[in-house]
This record gives sequence, structure tokens and C-alpha cells, in this order.
Amino acid sequence: MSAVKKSIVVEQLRKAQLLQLLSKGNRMDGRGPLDYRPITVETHVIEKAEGSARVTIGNTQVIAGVKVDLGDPFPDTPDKGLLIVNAEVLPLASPYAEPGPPDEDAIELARVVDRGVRESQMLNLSELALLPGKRVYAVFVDVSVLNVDGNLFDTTSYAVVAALATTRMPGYTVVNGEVKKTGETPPLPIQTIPVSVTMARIGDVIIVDPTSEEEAVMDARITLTSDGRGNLCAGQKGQSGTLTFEHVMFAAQTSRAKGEEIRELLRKGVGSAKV
Amino acid sequence: MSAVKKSIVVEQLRKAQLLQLLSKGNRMDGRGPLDYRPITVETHVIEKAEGSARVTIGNTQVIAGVKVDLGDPFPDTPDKGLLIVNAEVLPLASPYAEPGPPDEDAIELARVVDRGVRESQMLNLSELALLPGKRVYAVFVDVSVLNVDGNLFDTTSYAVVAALATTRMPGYTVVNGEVKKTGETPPLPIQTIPVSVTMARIGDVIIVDPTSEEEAVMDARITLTSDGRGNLCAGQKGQSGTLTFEHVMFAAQTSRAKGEEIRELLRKGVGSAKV
Amino acid sequence: MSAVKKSIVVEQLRKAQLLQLLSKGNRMDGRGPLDYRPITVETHVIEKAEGSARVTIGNTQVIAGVKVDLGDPFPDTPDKGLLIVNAEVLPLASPYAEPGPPDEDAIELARVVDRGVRESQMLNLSELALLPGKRVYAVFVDVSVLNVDGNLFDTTSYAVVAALATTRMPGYTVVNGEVKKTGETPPLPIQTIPVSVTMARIGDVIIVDPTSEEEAVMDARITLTSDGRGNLCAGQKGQSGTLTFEHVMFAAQTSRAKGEEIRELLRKGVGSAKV
Amino acid sequence: MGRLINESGLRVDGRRPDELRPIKVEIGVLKNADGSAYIELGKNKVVVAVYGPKEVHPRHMALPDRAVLRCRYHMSPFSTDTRKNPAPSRREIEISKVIREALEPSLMLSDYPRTAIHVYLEVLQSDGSSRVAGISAASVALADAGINMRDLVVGCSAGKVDGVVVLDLNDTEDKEGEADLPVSIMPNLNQVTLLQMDGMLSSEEFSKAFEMALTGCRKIYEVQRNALLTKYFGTSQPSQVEEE
Amino acid sequence: MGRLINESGLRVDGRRPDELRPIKVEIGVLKNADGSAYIELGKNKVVVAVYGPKEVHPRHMALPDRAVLRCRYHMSPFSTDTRKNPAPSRREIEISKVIREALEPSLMLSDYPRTAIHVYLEVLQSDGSSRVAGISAASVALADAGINMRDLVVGCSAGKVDGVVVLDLNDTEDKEGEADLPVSIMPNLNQVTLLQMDGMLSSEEFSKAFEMALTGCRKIYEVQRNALLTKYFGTSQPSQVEEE
Amino acid sequence: MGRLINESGLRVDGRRPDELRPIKVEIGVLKNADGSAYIELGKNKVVVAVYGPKEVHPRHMALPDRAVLRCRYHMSPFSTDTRKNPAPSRREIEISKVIREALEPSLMLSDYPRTAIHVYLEVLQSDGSSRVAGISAASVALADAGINMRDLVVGCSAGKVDGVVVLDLNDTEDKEGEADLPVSIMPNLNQVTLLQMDGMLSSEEFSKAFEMALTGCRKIYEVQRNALLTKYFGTSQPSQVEEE
Repeated sequence: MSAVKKSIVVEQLRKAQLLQLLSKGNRMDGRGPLDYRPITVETHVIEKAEGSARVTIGNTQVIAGVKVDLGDPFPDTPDKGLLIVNAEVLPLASPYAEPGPPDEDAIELARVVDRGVRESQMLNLSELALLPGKRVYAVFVDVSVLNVDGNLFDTTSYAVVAALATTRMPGYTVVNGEVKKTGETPPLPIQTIPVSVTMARIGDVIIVDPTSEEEAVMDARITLTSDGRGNLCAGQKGQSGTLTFEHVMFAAQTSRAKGEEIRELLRKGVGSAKV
Repeated sequence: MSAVKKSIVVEQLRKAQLLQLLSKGNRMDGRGPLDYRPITVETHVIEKAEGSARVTIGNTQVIAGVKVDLGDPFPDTPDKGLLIVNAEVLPLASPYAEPGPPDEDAIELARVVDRGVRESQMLNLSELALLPGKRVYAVFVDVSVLNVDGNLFDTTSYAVVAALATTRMPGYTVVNGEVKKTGETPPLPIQTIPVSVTMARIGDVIIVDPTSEEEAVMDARITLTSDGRGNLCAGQKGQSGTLTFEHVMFAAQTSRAKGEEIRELLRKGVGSAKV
Repeated sequence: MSAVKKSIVVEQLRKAQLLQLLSKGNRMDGRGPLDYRPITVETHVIEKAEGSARVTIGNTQVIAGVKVDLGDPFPDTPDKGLLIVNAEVLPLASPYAEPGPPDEDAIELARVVDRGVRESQMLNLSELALLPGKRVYAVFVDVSVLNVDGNLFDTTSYAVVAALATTRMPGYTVVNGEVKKTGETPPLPIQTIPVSVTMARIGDVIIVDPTSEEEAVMDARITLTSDGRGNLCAGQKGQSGTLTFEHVMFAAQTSRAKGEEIRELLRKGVGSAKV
Repeated sequence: MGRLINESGLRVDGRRPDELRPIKVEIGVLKNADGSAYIELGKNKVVVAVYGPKEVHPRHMALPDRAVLRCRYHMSPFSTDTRKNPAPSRREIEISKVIREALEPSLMLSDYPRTAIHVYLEVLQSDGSSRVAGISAASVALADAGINMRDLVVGCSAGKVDGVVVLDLNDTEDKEGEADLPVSIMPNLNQVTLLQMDGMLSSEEFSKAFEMALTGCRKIYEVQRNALLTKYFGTSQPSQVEEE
Repeated sequence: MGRLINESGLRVDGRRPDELRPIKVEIGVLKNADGSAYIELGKNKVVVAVYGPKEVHPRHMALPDRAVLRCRYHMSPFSTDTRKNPAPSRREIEISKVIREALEPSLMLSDYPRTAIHVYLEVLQSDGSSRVAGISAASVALADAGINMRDLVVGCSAGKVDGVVVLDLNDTEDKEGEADLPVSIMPNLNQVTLLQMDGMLSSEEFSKAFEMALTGCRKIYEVQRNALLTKYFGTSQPSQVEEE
Repeated sequence: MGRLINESGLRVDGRRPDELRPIKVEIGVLKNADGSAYIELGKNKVVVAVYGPKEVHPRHMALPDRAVLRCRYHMSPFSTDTRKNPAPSRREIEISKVIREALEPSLMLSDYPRTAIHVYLEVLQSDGSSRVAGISAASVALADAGINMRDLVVGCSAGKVDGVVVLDLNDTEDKEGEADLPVSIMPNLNQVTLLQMDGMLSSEEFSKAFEMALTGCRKIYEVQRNALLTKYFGTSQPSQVEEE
């Protein structure tokens, strides 16, 4: 991610060309400013995971897998299940990715995606407490980024959402104060489908779903996530450029509008899972 | 610390000047060999900590904070509370400090300060056992070094002592074999006030409380800690120079004499705390 | 280990000389291809360990120490004791060893030795379960490599085997569902003596027990471990050269033949321990 | 009416919805640093040091046309209710990144090619909105270090508690409230340099909270200015405003 | 007759002792990599990317007369029954090493002095014999990257379950069986490049298992060849064989 | 009369207060090292290797006017009653530092500019006073490596148990006694190179313990000398003294 920015030689000519196109409302790949690249959503791709999804946006490709286990609740939320989101930009995903623990970009990625899921209350974490204060469901969502071509935030977010929405977890119940396996595999308590929309400012233009090439020349990035009820639930401005107040309000509006479109697409992608 | 030594160009002229002054019993800042710089002690500086103190000696500035929690005793001391002292020389403290886990200098600092507190029996750790072998108080003392200008050992030691002496911890009691919060906030069981005195040998002269500039040219360092009953309770020689046997005996004597002075100062600094 | 390979300048002349000798069935130190250097086995060298052995093969020197404690079983083997083998090539062992966590060579070393012990069923791990699923013996074997001159795999393996075979562990028994110390120090439940035999291919010749000098020019390495009942129980090909199918079958045969010889030597080395 | 807003419309610490906590900014508090500042915002206590422009280590990280900016946001172990492990958490790593990106637009980094500028923020006590308090202090510390700037950067948060849009969330409001929206701006250039959000805000609430955060920024900017004037020109304008 | 071989002599997944699981190899699955491949062997799903020849970092690791080969075998946290910690385990470090040593003999590394070739294997799902499946895919990915080769490398395991020597162990057989013998070879040069073993095999069983693994390798080699032919020459030979 | 001193004034291991434990020093015990030594002091078993003078890595750490001295004190996991984690503990890091500072004054480092000298101490078994035993062995290993020296360095501890000042504390005395005072000196130059202390000593006890440690050092120095004479001049003086 940042490696991409640093390492791709930002050809000034290419940027000039890109800006010229954008000033006419066009992009290098023919899209309009507010068009996404094709999005594919494939679920149940990892049989050993309780939920999984492979999502591609253009050439960006991500797999999310969900493991559900029992765990101890956090002391400050004794009556809630655990949700842990991790992301790794694998070294096979780009010539600039390196093996090793997640760097600041991968940590930001995981945390922004986590916030979208958590703050939208996609999962009813209260229903995931078995013995409040003692024993709760622990939902681990791990993301392996396989190919990077821009907009990791949205690709990862959609993969996480699709994997969670199609998860069938090992059922437990409490009998006489003891946690017992039921043998059933209920779905997670899904309440809504959050959708993140990532926008880039390049010069004076705001575009959605930037490619790696566009990210290399963008001034600022903003990701806003909406829930299914018209609320914004997470936001993150990124990069060392600025946004005007008008840009922010435009981004808020755009994230809701595009969010509705993509929510439909995700709903179809997760199929029978009722959300 | 060591970075300071390595990085400050040790101007030979400066050292010569300093040695000449010292041979007449004077120092660059006008002090005599056995004079400390001004010492300030301010307690209750961090409201969220159970005890805290900011201590300055000259331009050296340190904050210590105490957190008291419940913990499991160490297997070899089942009937004693836990005392854990950590120190970080923050990167904001000097141009030579680096972010990252404590280096050998910071580890030595924390361990020498810990020894002074522990071996003087400042805290009656036996009184901090609630359920021997099972549940004890755990006293964490963390030190953030904010500005380095020599003599971190003493500055840190005084801050730790002042923070511990003014700590009000959450009270617990044992009712029918169970640990319960009492709602009271008793002080720690303080038995004495240990005082470390750090000396440097530069040429043939022993000085106390060296500045960074003096540390850059010192041959050897020795820290000796005395309790309030005339005993020595901790010692550490440092640096790659030597001490004669006479230097050691002089240092032992000096540490007790200066220790008495500073103990009075610390007693005033911690105010109403009865110690 | 790999550092040795990288750093020793592989003198082509020396290799030519070595190959010429080998083609006549001889080696630099006068051994035949299938001769080991002198092997010494000394047990009970660390009184504080429950078992220990120092083994030398030529100039290669290794100490293994066994500590036995109580532990929780692994979830997937609730009715078995734990066996954990670690090896460190200490920085004092060679000019090319570095301080720090075990590198890939040391990890491979520990894992291959572990496999030989584990898969031969040298220890009856089922007898080391005290309260199945709850409390079992945990057998830690730690290896300190003190001097490297080739064939670490066998030297380490023999030291581990000799240390385990002479271990007297603190005895525990289960009384009314509780684990209690018996005060006795029984031996470990030893079932067989596994013996690893490490071979190197240099050109067309297979030799056993390569020195550092021979390892520096070897094409491939193969370690095969046999138990005392005519079975092979562990194997590992190493290095970036190849073996023919015939080499593999020859190595399998050799490992069993040499294994018998060395098993006798180890049996003598561990003395009264009945194995 | 809920736990966080009482029947008089006042907040847990007695503030009105659009009221800042007491704030204090001091400059030049650390002797070794090239620039430094200290901020108290409610119970937040953050000290910031700037070192640089200085050599870049390792050297191959140096940029030929501008300075490298490095930021570290770190919490002292005693700064929180429960002791914080001193090793950097994922949260601290993320916040360090967004703070760097919030400060960078204000700095004339191309005036210092092949150098590094380090900004260290140490949270001595944390009480909600520590990142924006830290940004406000860091910008002042950068000015104190004499780094060429386009504008100061000033940060403030808004959010929602018990259904009410409020300014400058404290710890309780941050943890138990419905939404938090930290923002930083360059007040003279009218540019947003940091924006994060978590929680749930409708369109109208988002607009209102964003506006409120901008207003809060402008109030804190006055405190920054006064602190700098006092330090460098000895003016008598108070650098501490209980509530202007 | 035991748990792992039934009265008809069939295995837990219905295979005969010498039968491979369904296998599929795809080439060029990752856009950024210089070469890539994907393999499914039973439920194993492994994706491999090759980057290089490229600059060596740090530079002093470069070799004057040949390329440095680096391999990383890594399992995604969701690839196993119980979640795997994403940090490299000792097992992954060992397997990365033996895979590098298994691939290296096939590569003309001296054609690329002072460069590095990186091979990244990601196990998306693991089901026994993932290392040999990964080697088979990695060799195809290296071919896809255009690295000069003496031969492909192909891997397959054999072993023993319930006293019977069998081909291509699955997860259950690996964990509950008596022995596992993963092997890789260069099939045209008749050279073994990887051999590991754990478990218990008599002389005869070892010979039989080794032979069986070699036969398995040759079957998988056909799948590799077909995948490459399909990709590069568009031949219609199926790159997926359920059972040939 | 307490647990650690019996009615006859003898210690838990039967020694008089001013008595050393049996001590043995061997030289040249490791073939690869440039210098090496092995010491047994009671149940302490410490082996030391010296490598160097050699190249400095990374190169920018080299000093233009003298050698860099690096020391590592490490305990094998089996060296203690309870298994020790092999990763370096804070205690080992501190001890490595004070050992380096204890040895450095004895070495003519300016004879070896731009090089590094590495001293590795491995504690195979620990029984109280292992750091001073290690220093005594390390100095001999440095001599064995032919490093130019001003004097040997020799270490010994004194302390207090059951109110009695005693020499050379063993493990039990170290843990259950009242004070420990490890000291190292250059015996011909009469210079202290290491001094640490923990526990409680009055002025008089401190003086007495310090004197006793110095006397102990001089006894151990004879053992060092004899070991070197035996190794290099084949003299028949015993290198092992049970008690001289």
C-alpha cells in the first residue's frame, strides 16, 4: 500500500493525463468518477472456515475467512461476544508487499473495516454472550489479500461482510450453567449490511474505487461506511492531502448513494443468507 | 543514555576545562563536587493513577505512575504481593533516544531502581498478600522519562519513591475465602524511604548528580542506595572505567550522608503521607 | 550451520582433493565413507536437570538437558504427556553463529530430532498423562550446541536420547482426582532407542557423519532415523542438491546398519538405565 | 433523557452540548527538544516534542526533494484507567499514522530536503479526544521548532450522546455515547486534514457534528495562537481559557 | 481392518490405496505476480506467486554468480480446523526451507546473477500433503514466470494407514495414520529433491511407499504439463483430472 | 543461630564463613573459538568463548580508534531449578552489560581499531555468583585468545546470611540470605571493575563484606594463573584447588 505509493514512479506525464481525463469526467479505464469496477462476490470458498468469501473489485482480490470459537469476554464488555478482525497484505499480492507482521497500512485497513462492521452493529454481539462475564462466542475474521490493485478498504470490507453474512457457526447452549454444544450450526445474528465507500480526491475531482495507479497520484482518500438504515457508521480520511468542507459533505452524500447500490449487490452475493 | 555518550562529541578541550575546574572543587554550573542540582517533587500529577510523581533534578524530568491491581503471586513467593518497576526513556527525552523496547540502559535503570525499593523493604510486600499462594496485590510502577540531562538513576528513583509513598490503592479484603473490594483506598504499607545517590568519577574526583555533559566524560559511575536506618540496600557500578577501593569506601560514606539530606527533601515532597 | 556454508570459502582445490580421496574410498581425516568419528557420551552432567548428556562426535559438542514439569495437555491429544524439544546453536559454537532466536537451520535441527524421538515412540507418552485432558507430565528437552564441526543432527539426537534415557523425574500420582507428589523419582517410560544416521552425498559418493569441511562441499544431506525394531521412523533430506532413487534406497539400508552399531554405543553410554 | 444528558440538557461533567472542556497550552516545556508543547484538555495531558530537521536513519529512507515526517503517538502505561502495556498497540500505530497525515499538509517539507522531522506525542493522561488534543499541541510544537508552516493544524471532536450532538467528548461520552467524530483542520486555509468517525450518525447529525467540530477547532485555535503570542511576544492574552 | 481402511479396502474418502485425490492446476491466477499458479488437491487449496528475478534486499545478500532463491510457505489463519495464528510457526519455517531446497535444483539460478527470485506459497485450505501440493504449484508458477529450468519439480506423498501403504494422504490419514512420506522429484531427470518422513515403516514398507510416491509424482506431472500446455498453447487437454 | 548458619558457625554446605567453594578452571575447551575457558565454582558451570578481533557488523558500528567489546551472558534453559525460557531476560541483559563494563578496563582495545571482540558466556548450571564466576572465566578466555591485557579480571561475591558476613554465596544463600555483593577487580592494579549490591548491610558490614570479596578475588586469581601456566607452560601446579 504505502510501498506502492513510494515505489511506483509517479510519472508526472501520466498524472497530467489522468487529471486531464478526470477534468472531463473520465478515467484511464473508461469509468466515470463515481463508477466502481466490476465487483464479484463468491462465498463458501473455504470449507474448513465457518464462513468465507472471495471478493474481487477489478484486479484487487481478497479472501476473508471466519472462525468461531468460545472465548472469555473482555472485562469492559462482559455481556458481549468477541469480534476480532485481522488483515494481512500477503507478499504474493504485490511486488511491494513484504513478509512480516502487519505494517501501519495493514493495521489501518483492518481497523477501519472492523469499525464499519462493529459500529453498524452488523452483528448483535449481545446475542453472542453465552455466560455473561464468563464465556462468549469469539468471532475471528481473517483477511488474506491476494492481489492489490487499489481500494483494499472496500474489497476487504465486502469480503468480511459476505463471510460473516454466510457464516454457520457451531451452536452452543447453556444447560445448568454449563456451555454445551448443540450440534446445530446457526447463522450469526446479522442485523444489517454495512457498506464502505472509498473515495479519492485527485486535484479537484472526487472519484470512487481508485485503482493502484490512481492511488499513486491521489491527494487524499476518504472512506465512509453506511449501514442499511441511512446512517453513517464509520469514517476515515487518509493520505497527506486535505479535503475541503464541501468535499467532506459530498463524500458523505456519495457514500450513502453508492452504498445503497452495493448493498443490493452484496445481498445478492450472499444469497440465501437472510439479511 | 549510552547513545548520549556515543553521540556527543566529547570535546577534549571541554573535558580538560572540566577537569581543571574539578581539581579546584568546582563544576561547570558552579556546584561543588557533592552538591545536587535543584530537586523538585510534585505528587498527584496523574489523577487516573493510584499514585504519581513528577521529579526534576536540574533539567532531567521524570514522571512515575503507580497502578495497583490484583494478580497471582510468583510461585517462589506465594505470600508476597508483586512489585513491578518499568522505565522507558521516551524518544521525546533526548535527541539520542529511540522509539522501541527498552535497551540495556533503560533495563539497567529500571532494575537498579527496583532493587533500591525492593531491598530497602520500602513496601511490606507480605501485607500485600490477600490469599497467600492465590491472590495478591500487584503494584506496577511505570516511569516515563521526559527529558534527559544526566543522573536518570536518582531522578527515577525519587519519582518512584514519591509515587509509591503517595499511592492510595483500591482496598480489598478477604471474606470467607473470597477477595472483595472494600470501597476504601488505603495507602501502601510503607516502611522506609530509600534514597539512591549516584556519583561519577572523573579523573580523581568523585562528584554527585552528574549532568549529561559530565556523564559524557566520566570514567565510572556508582549508585548506592541507603534506607532510613543507616543501611546500604543496593549498589551498582557502571561504565567502563574503574574505581579504587578507597573510591568505593568514599562512595559508601557519601551515599549515606547525602541520602539523609535528600530523604528529608523527599519526606517534605510527599507531604501528608506518613513515612 | 547455513552460515558455515555461506561463509567458509569453498576452496575449489580442496573440494577437488576431497573428491579424489573419496573416489578411492578415503576421507581427509583418514576415515572410510561409512565411518563415524569417535563418539563420546557423558550423562548426568547437569545436576539441576532431571536428565542431561554431553555428546561429542569429533569436535562437535552438544549438551542436552531435560526438565520435567506438570502441564496442560494439547487439546488434540488430551491423554498424552507433552514432549517439547528445542535447540540453540549458541554463538560460542562457531564464528558464524549469531545470538538471537533460532534460525531456520536450528528450527529444522530441533524438529528433525524431535520427530525421531516422537515417531519412534521412544517415550510412551500415554503413560505420562496423569489426569487425561487436565494434567499431564511436560517433558522439556533443551539442547545447547557448544561447538560445531559438522553433523549436528546426529550429535543432537544422541544427546537428547541419552538425556531422556537417564532422566529421573519427580513422581506424581493421582489421589482422589488430585495430582500429588510421590517423593519418588521414576525414570521416563522408555520403549526404544531411536538412532539417526546422517549421510552426505558428495559427487557420487555417500558418506556418513560429515565434518563442517565436508558439509561445505556436500551436494545433499539425508538423515534417516531407525528405531530398535528394524523400522525407519523419521527422515529429512536437506540442501539444494538431489539424490537418485538408488541413493535413497542405499541411505535407508545404511541408516539401519549403522543405526544398530550406534544403538549399542548409546546403550552403553546411558549405563544402568535399562533400555 | 438518558444517563449522559440530564434533564437540564447538561452532560456528565456539567457542560452544555456545545461547550469545550477547560484547555491549557504551554510551549517549550522540554529542554532537549527542538520544539515542544504541552496541552491539557479536560483531564487529557499530552506532551509533544519535535526533533529536527535532522539526519535520516537509515539513510536510504531520505527523500531528495523534501523532509520525511515521522510521528509517534504513545500512551504512558499509567495514562489510562487500566494499566496500558507500554508496547505500541494497533490503535497507537493507526493513530500515529493519521496524526502524521493530519500534520503533513501544514508543513513546508520541501524546504528541508534529505532530512527527517520527528514528532513524538506522549499521552500522560487520556480522557477522550486525546488524538485531537495531541494534534493541536503537536502543531504548536512544530511552530516552536521553527518548521516552516502554511497554517497551524487544530483538532477537535464532536459526537453524539443520548441522541444529542455534542462537542469535545470526554472518556465516558466516548465509551458510552453513540458516535465520535474527531476532526482536524487548517483554520486559515479551510482544509480538513484529519477526519475519523465511529458510531452512528444520520445525515443531519453528521452535518451538525461536523460543523460543531469545526467551530470547536476555531476556539482551540485561539488558544494555540495565544500560547504562541505569549511565548514569542510576551503578550498578556491568557493562554488558558476556562470557557471563552 | 481398522478405522481408516474399510472392509472393502477403501479409505475414509472412498479412495483405493494407490488413488490420488481430485487435482486441479490453474496458471496465471494473480495479476501482479511475475508468475502464479493455483492448485487444488482434495480440499487443499494453495496459491503461489513468483516475483523476480529482481533486486536483492539487503544488497549485501546478493550473490555474484547466481540468483538468491527465497521461499515462504504460509497458512492463512482460516486454512485449518482450528484458527492458525498468522505469525510464522516453526513448522512453516521448516517447510519453507525444505521447499526452497526442493525447487532450487530445478532452476538455472546462474542465469540470473545478483538477483533474487521470491516464491510465496499461501495455503488457503490445508488437507494433508499441502507441502507437496505447494511444490507442484510453485514449480508451475516458476515456469509461468519464465525462469529457466532443467525440469519441473513435482511432489506427492505416500504413507501408511491401518497397516496399508497408501498414496496421497489426506488430513485424517496424516493425523491418525502410521506414517507420512512426502517426496518431490524432477521427473525427467529422475532426481529426488525433497524427502521427509515421519511415522513407522519397515524396510519393505519404505520401499513400497517410496515407489508409490514416485508413481504419484508422475501422475501429477501430467496435470502440470497439461496446465502449462493449455495456458501457453491452448491445447484442449484437460488440466483437471478427476482420476485418470 | 538461623537456618543458614548452624551452631558450629558453618554454612548450609558445610563451609566456614570465609571459605570459597571448590573451583576449577580449564582453558581451550572449545575448538572453534579464538579463546575459551570453563569454570566450575561449586555447582556453577560456565563456559566462555571469545571470538575476535574480527570485522564489525553492521560496519557503521566500528570505532576508528579501538575495538568494540560485546558481551553476552546467557543461561541454558536447563541451568536453573525451574526451566528458563531461552530468550534473553531483563536480568541477563543487565548482567551482560555489567560484565562488559567489568572486562573492558583490562583490555588494550586501542590495539585493535575497527574490530569487534565478542565474549559469550553460557551458564550451563547456575548456583549463585554465576556472574562473577563467568567474569573470572571470561578474562582467562580473553587471555587464551591472545587479546592484549593490562591485568586479568577476577570476580568473587561476598554477602550476609543469618547476620554473618560470608564469602562466595551459593544459590540458597543468595536467595534466602540478607545481602549479596558481587565484585570484580584487576588484582595487580588494585582497581574495582564491577560492584553490585542488593540486600541490607550496615556500614561496618559493607566494609567487611567488600574486604572479604577482595580476598576471595585474590584466591581465585591464583586459580586463573595456575590454569594459564599449566596450559601455556605445562607447569605442574594444580589448576584445581579444593581449598588452598
